[in-house]
Amino acid sequence: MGRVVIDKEKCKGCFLCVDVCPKKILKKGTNYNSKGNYTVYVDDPNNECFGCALCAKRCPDMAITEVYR
Amino acid sequence: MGRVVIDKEKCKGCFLCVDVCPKKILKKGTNYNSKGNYTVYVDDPNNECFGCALCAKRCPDMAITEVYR
Amino acid sequence: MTKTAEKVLLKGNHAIAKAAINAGCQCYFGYPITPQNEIGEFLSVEMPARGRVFLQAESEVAAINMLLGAASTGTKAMTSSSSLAIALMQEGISYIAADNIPAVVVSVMRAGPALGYIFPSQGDYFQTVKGGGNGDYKTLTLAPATVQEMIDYTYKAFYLAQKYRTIVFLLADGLLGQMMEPAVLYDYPYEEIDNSDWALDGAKGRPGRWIGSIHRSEEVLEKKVLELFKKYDIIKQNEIEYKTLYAEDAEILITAFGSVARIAQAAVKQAREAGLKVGLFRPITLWPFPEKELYKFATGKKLILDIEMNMGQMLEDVKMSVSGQAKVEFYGRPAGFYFTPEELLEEIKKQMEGLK
Amino acid sequence: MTKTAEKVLLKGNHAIAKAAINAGCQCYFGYPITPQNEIGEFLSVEMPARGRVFLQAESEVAAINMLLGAASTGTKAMTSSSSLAIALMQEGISYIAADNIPAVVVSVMRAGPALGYIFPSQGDYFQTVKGGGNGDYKTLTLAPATVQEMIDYTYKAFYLAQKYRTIVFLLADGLLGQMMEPAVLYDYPYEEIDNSDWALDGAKGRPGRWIGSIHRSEEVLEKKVLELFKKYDIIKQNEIEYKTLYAEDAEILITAFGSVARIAQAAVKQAREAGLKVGLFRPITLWPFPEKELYKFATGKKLILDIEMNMGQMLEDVKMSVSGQAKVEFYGRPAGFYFTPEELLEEIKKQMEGLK
Amino acid sequence: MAVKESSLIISGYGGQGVLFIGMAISNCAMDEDKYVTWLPSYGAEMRGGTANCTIVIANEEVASPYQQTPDYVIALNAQSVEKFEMKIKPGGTLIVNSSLYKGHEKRTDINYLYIPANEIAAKIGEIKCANVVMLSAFIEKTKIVKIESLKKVIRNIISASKAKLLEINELAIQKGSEYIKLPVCH
Amino acid sequence: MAVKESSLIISGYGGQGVLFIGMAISNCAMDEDKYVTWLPSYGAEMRGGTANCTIVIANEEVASPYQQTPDYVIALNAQSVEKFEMKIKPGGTLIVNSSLYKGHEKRTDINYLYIPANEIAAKIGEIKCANVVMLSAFIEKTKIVKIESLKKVIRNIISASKAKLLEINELAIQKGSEYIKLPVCH
Amino acid sequence: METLVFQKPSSIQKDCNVTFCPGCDHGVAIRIIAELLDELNLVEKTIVVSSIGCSVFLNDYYNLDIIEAPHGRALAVATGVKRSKPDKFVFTYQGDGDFASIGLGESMHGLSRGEKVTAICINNTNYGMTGGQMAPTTIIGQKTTTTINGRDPNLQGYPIKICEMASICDGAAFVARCSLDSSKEIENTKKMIKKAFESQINNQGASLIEILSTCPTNWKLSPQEAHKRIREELYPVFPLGIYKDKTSK
Amino acid sequence: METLVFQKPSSIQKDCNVTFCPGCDHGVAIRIIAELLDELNLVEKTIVVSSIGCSVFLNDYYNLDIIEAPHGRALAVATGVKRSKPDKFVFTYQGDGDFASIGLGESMHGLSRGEKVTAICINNTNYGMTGGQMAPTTIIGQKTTTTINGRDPNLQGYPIKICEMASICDGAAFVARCSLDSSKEIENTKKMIKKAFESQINNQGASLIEILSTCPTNWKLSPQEAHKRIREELYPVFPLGIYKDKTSK
Ligand SMILES: Cc1ncc(C[n+]2csc(CCOP(=O)(O)OP(=O)(O)O)c2C)c(N)n1
Ligand SMILES: Cc1ncc(C[n+]2csc(CCOP(=O)(O)OP(=O)(O)O)c2C)c(N)n1
Ligand code: SF4
Ligand code: SF4
Ligand code: SF4
Ligand code: SF4
Ligand code: SF4
Ligand code: SF4
Ligand SMILES: [Mg+2]
Ligand SMILES: [Mg+2]
Repeated sequence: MGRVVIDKEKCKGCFLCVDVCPKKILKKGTNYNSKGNYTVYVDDPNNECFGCALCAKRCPDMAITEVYR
Repeated sequence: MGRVVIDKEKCKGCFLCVDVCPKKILKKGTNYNSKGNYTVYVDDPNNECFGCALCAKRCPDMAITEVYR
Repeated sequence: MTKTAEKVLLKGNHAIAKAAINAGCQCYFGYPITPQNEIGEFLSVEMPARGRVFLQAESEVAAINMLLGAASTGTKAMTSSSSLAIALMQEGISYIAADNIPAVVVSVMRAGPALGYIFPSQGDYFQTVKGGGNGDYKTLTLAPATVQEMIDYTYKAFYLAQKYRTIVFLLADGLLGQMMEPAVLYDYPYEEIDNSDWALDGAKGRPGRWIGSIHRSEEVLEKKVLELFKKYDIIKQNEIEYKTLYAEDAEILITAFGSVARIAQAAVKQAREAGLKVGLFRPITLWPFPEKELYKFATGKKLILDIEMNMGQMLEDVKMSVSGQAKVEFYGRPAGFYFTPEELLEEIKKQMEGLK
Repeated sequence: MTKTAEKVLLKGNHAIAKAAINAGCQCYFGYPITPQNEIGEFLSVEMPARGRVFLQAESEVAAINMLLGAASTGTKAMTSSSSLAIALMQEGISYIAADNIPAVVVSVMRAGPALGYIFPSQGDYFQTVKGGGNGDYKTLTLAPATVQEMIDYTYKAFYLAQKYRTIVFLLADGLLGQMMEPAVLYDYPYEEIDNSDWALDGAKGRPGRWIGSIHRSEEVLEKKVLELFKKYDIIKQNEIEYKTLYAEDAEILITAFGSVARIAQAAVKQAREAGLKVGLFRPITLWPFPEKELYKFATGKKLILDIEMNMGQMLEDVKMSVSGQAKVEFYGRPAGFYFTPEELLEEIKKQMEGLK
Repeated sequence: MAVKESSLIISGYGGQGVLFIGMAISNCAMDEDKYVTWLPSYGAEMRGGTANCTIVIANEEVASPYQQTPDYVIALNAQSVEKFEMKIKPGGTLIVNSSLYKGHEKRTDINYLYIPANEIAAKIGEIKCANVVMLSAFIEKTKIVKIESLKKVIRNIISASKAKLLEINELAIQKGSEYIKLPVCH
Repeated sequence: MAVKESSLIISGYGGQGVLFIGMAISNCAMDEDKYVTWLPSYGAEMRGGTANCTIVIANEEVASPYQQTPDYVIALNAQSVEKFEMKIKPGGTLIVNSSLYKGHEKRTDINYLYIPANEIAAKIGEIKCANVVMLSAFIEKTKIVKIESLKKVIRNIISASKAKLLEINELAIQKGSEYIKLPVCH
Repeated sequence: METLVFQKPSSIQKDCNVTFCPGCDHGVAIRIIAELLDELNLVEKTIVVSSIGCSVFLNDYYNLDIIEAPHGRALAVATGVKRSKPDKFVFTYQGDGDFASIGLGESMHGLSRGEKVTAICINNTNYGMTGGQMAPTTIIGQKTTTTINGRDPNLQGYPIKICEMASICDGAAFVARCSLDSSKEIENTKKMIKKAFESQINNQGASLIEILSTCPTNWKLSPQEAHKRIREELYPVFPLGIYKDKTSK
Repeated sequence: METLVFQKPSSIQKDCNVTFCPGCDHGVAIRIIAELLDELNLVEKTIVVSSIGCSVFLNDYYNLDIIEAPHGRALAVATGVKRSKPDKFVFTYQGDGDFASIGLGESMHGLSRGEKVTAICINNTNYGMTGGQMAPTTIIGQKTTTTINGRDPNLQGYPIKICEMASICDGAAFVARCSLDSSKEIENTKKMIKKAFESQINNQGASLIEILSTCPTNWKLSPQEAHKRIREELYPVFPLGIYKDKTSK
């Protein structure tokens, strides 16, 4: 049981987090944030996230600001 | 049978040549040249020099200008 | 000068690079720095394509010394850089000057001091014209104001370098380097200078030559410096260049160089249209500075208004030249803010008020 | 200033080193170069003996940057060098200036340009006073003329550096560095300046501090430069220093700095003995140059005769200051030949002839 | 003859071809024997993802290629509108890519011209031509240079080998200028 | 008060203690509240094996520590004579270590003073004291400073621990000055 | 109940805005350093020496005392800082161009002198900030804006091997090369930096961590492709590993 | 009949006056280089790059084309010379301070780039010309005018190992350390320089010969004692030998 907090304004849409998530619950978004970047979003209907924080540790922009378990 | 030509004005009296001569025929002089340096001289009464040129190759001042054999 | 070729839209940095190629520059050494990277990037393609040398040095210190080495063989060579990185070249520049080696250094100024930023600026007038290397030497300095002049004065820089066996600076700024403007890239118009009497090429059939600056006797060293300055006197006599606009009958004479001169020129025109007697004196050779010429034009004026993109650097040469013949005022901003002609016109009007 | 200690025969370079120690200099970084090696050699023994830092850098580029690092922590620190090696420090100097870091640089001039030789010279006035680093900045410059003044102005250099958070040059030459003269090594007479509001010491219980020169916005960068120049204005108001001798009623006013000033002083005395109305104006702060003061003294004079051990460098500041109020002539030799008072007297007489 | 100078800033995100159309209109001006300068934003500034260039066209040598208060701004994306809307000279015009900006007009002393450039470009099958659409519309509107010049310039730039690309760009010019000619958009 | 300045160059080969006696006489002058400067030849120049220093003693601040035409030259070896003989001011004096120089006088407008310093020093058992012998003779001859000052200075420089060395130096001073007092050497 | 297992390190600015290009590894390096400062309790005694390159804006990220070193001079500046304040913790953060091109002299001398500082060198095999020119670390065949046909050893010579050269320096206590191309390597990089930091804390000498890092913008690759390039093209030329370790001795 | 078995090489100045101190090995290095120029028939195509140090007056000895490089920049100057005149033969003659202290960056980069030039570095473990200060090569414990108690690694760090570092540079074709302390080593040094020169002639890359050499004046030793010091104190720290040889490949 985990949860991630994403600051979309900081997300630059590199989608590196998408690749590392073992549960494949991070998805490439198609919306821009105010800076004109596509952003990532969480799609975790089954609560699969287990707070491994791999995504946060991969994110170069510190856009995944918190991970809970 | 050899012979060395020493330019005493160039000799600085380091006496490195004295040490390398296998025949020990180069001697430390006690006279100054015009630059105030003691100089080396040849003392070869028995014509022992055999022109090995070790002295000339050791001399840092190119003061032994020619060696004949 | 024959201008045979067509007008094309050219970027200032590319204009320099292309002109250098036309001028027969055989070797380029440089280290990346904004806002002049296009020069190196362009030459990294075009020089090898012509069997010439482009070499990215490990630093500006290395670049200026590579230039010293290449130019010492009589090869036309240049480097280009900017501001803080030119600072690192000062020792090498002093050597090139002392050694009477012809070499071209392109300086595309950015805003300082220190790292500052990549905005255009004119903050390196002192650095270029007054030196910063050690000892008594001078750097012939040409300050273009348009992309066309980037070509014209790159050519001239190579020519004067060879002619006087001296270091020549082409002093531009980020604005001139980055902008595009129509310009004509004509052929190199100057004669080639024979350098077989001094260049190093292996002492074949002649005694060895030594190019160096150390001289153990006061007599010899003094003689060398005096000879250097004799050369500088000849350069002063022959090579001073400047432009004026409405300078004769002006009441207020503006002094400005490089990119600021073109803005000043527009302001002067606007002023004239508004019926104000304003003129422009634009030094093109910053060293030798048109000291006597400015003195002449300044005499009798109500005011000399020096305008620079810095805190007042050429100002000192202006003051020295004017030598009390007129009041001298300064208007300048140091970091990337370009004046508008309107802003300058405002300032002119303000100054005119002040005169009453 | 309390001068409690005894007179001793002191070498100029040692005077600087000893004064630096008394002034509380905690870190010295330097690279060998004649004619200032005694400073480093002395400190290599005395600094570690006091638990302070002596470090021979791998180059002058490294030395100036070590100085930048050490001084950024609020530590009193200095480097010393000469001419061509100072040239290598120009980038670092621009950084120190831009960063408002207090630091002392001792420059013991030798003859240039380039390698030149180890003879004394004043060929680095431009290098020191006009910069050579990039952008708009100034270097407070003190020019001693005696071994005693090497002490006095080393103290002052440390004080002013701290007081204004600025780079201060002590500009000497091989003559002053190598000579011995009786001098009094009194205690450091200035107050200590608190630097806890800016120095880096690990952000303990406070937000982090950043010392840097990059500013990505024109607005911020311009503001920084304008602030720098506000500081420079205050320095100009407070710290200009100069000396005169018979300057009021002189017909000919000699200008000279550093070691040449002492010779000029003797020449002036001889001239007065010979009934000639000659005076001396000696700037001690080369930047800020005593511009207004010289203007005042120059006004009404028949001639200003500037004398330097170079091809005419301070000359430009003299001309600018005199601003047409009097004729300005120059007498100088570039490389190691020291004038005699008699020689100068000859020149003065010649100039007086010329005035008739 | 009085100096007549028009200044234009073209702005968008990297990849929208901002510098390209800037050079295109500069070339037009040159071909028409006008004085012209083109100045890009450069260096690390570009890393933000936006790019812009300033074009000044005049009947005498251009005073300053750098302009803080342009007569015209062509804004290819929303950020560009935000960056430049307030800087336009009173009486000037902001040309907006209305496909990417839906905001409100903040000024009353400038003109607004909306071009749904992305849609137009998409219609002709090449979204990348939105820039040329914008430029053509701007030229048609202001007549700063001739639309014929633009066609010639584009023809020169895009070499013969890329016939397809040329065709599409020519179409973009046509559509862009047509859009202006339509009564609806005025 | 008129400026009175005397200049002296002391020259010899490295190891003869040229700089040392230069400092000694400078200290004497200082102790007598005179103005004095001492300037060595320095740097790579020294590598040639010769060394020299220039001392200027005056009743006002010394103008220039550097002197091309000194009043006095103390030449400790032959090369020094050659180097400086022609540079001495007319009316000046060349003090020659006659143990090491046998040449002819080249000028008639200066005075020559010959001191067989090596021999004198050898006699007191320490050839290295030739320098002090020369200096003492010079001082005795010119009275530029007091011979008493020299004794004091030497005593201060050579620390107590080196009693033997001090003794021999004092002897050298005595012998040097005595030599001048002898009628023969004038 | 939820537990917080990941958060921003304490020395990262409150509203830190990372301005590197999307997917650039610089940001990861900056974060793990900050985490280590927390873990080793160094935050309040650290003085950072920033350098000139894409990392010049460190002060945008770190809430720490920072001094900006001129291009290439970070180890000289760090030397000055550490010698004047031996009780502080000092690290540099530099690009490969900064460290190994213009700064090679300062870098190798700093290591040879055994300055008690840690150098972090982000090796992205080009000059990122100035637009992707050749760096000393550009590998043979690599295309940059000044080697458009790929680096040719006959014209531009061979890449500098940073760790290999650094390990020759007797003053260096710990030298390692690592990478940020995968989660595993990020973990390992953090371990290596930790060892380097500890060697400084224990006064064992100088330390250097070279980090293979992406520059998607100038490599003209997606962040994902860029990581692949590190594994496929850079690993063979710049093998990962510990090049010197005097810490246990 | 007598045959001339030794004479001054042709490129030595007619009335050459060697101005090094008595017994200084600099003079020997200069002579054997001149001999090799004769042997390899290079005299009329050579451009020498002199440097700043006791060897600055090369033009007093050589009747060759010579350019004086600023302190430490010999390899940069040589690069300029060779790149502009690839058909000439170019060597530098530098001190250890020049090559490895202020010039370390230029030296290592010149080698890494594989410039077709030969660097001769005279390592006398101190700054001869300026009066015997510590050099980057000063060994631990050695007394100099700036390390009067002997070099202390805790204060002044460790000596730079020139050949060891140079051999890391992929552009270097031949790197060797030799000595002039005996007739045998003089012979060997000449052989090594010859190999280096040949590698340049064959366009194989950069070459470096480091020569352990005496400074009797500043070491305060007789020339004889100085040679002994090389054998006893320097050999262990700076082992002689070929450090890199790509010439046969
Ligand atoms: C003396 C000097 N020369 C050149 C520059 C221009 N410059 C800024 S960053 C940089 C290169 C940065 O490359 P690197 O160190 O590899 O860092 P990266 O941007 O790749 O992270 C250069 C050459 C400068 N600022 N100062
Ligand atoms: C930029 C610069 N810094 C310092 C000097 C002073 N300097 C002259 S020679 C020298 C050192 C020479 O040592 P090395 O290279 O080892 O040669 P050596 O004299 O020992 O043969 C130095 C520091 C200089 N000439 N230029
Ligand atoms: S790694 Fe970070 S910046 Fe990249 S997509 Fe994920 S949250 Fe956004
Ligand atoms: S914490 Fe782990 S599981 Fe949850 S989103 Fe991130 S990577 Fe996926
Ligand atoms: S080696 Fe040469 S200089 Fe030394 S003593 Fe022999 S001849 Fe004289
Ligand atoms: S040639 Fe040989 S034998 Fe003859 S003197 Fe020289 S060393 Fe002795
Ligand atoms: S240019 Fe390269 S190194 Fe710099 S921020 Fe962008 S991706 Fe990162
Ligand atoms: S100082 Fe040393 S290296 Fe220089 S010439 Fe004298 S002995 Fe040789
Ligand atoms: Mg990089
Ligand atoms: Mg050496």
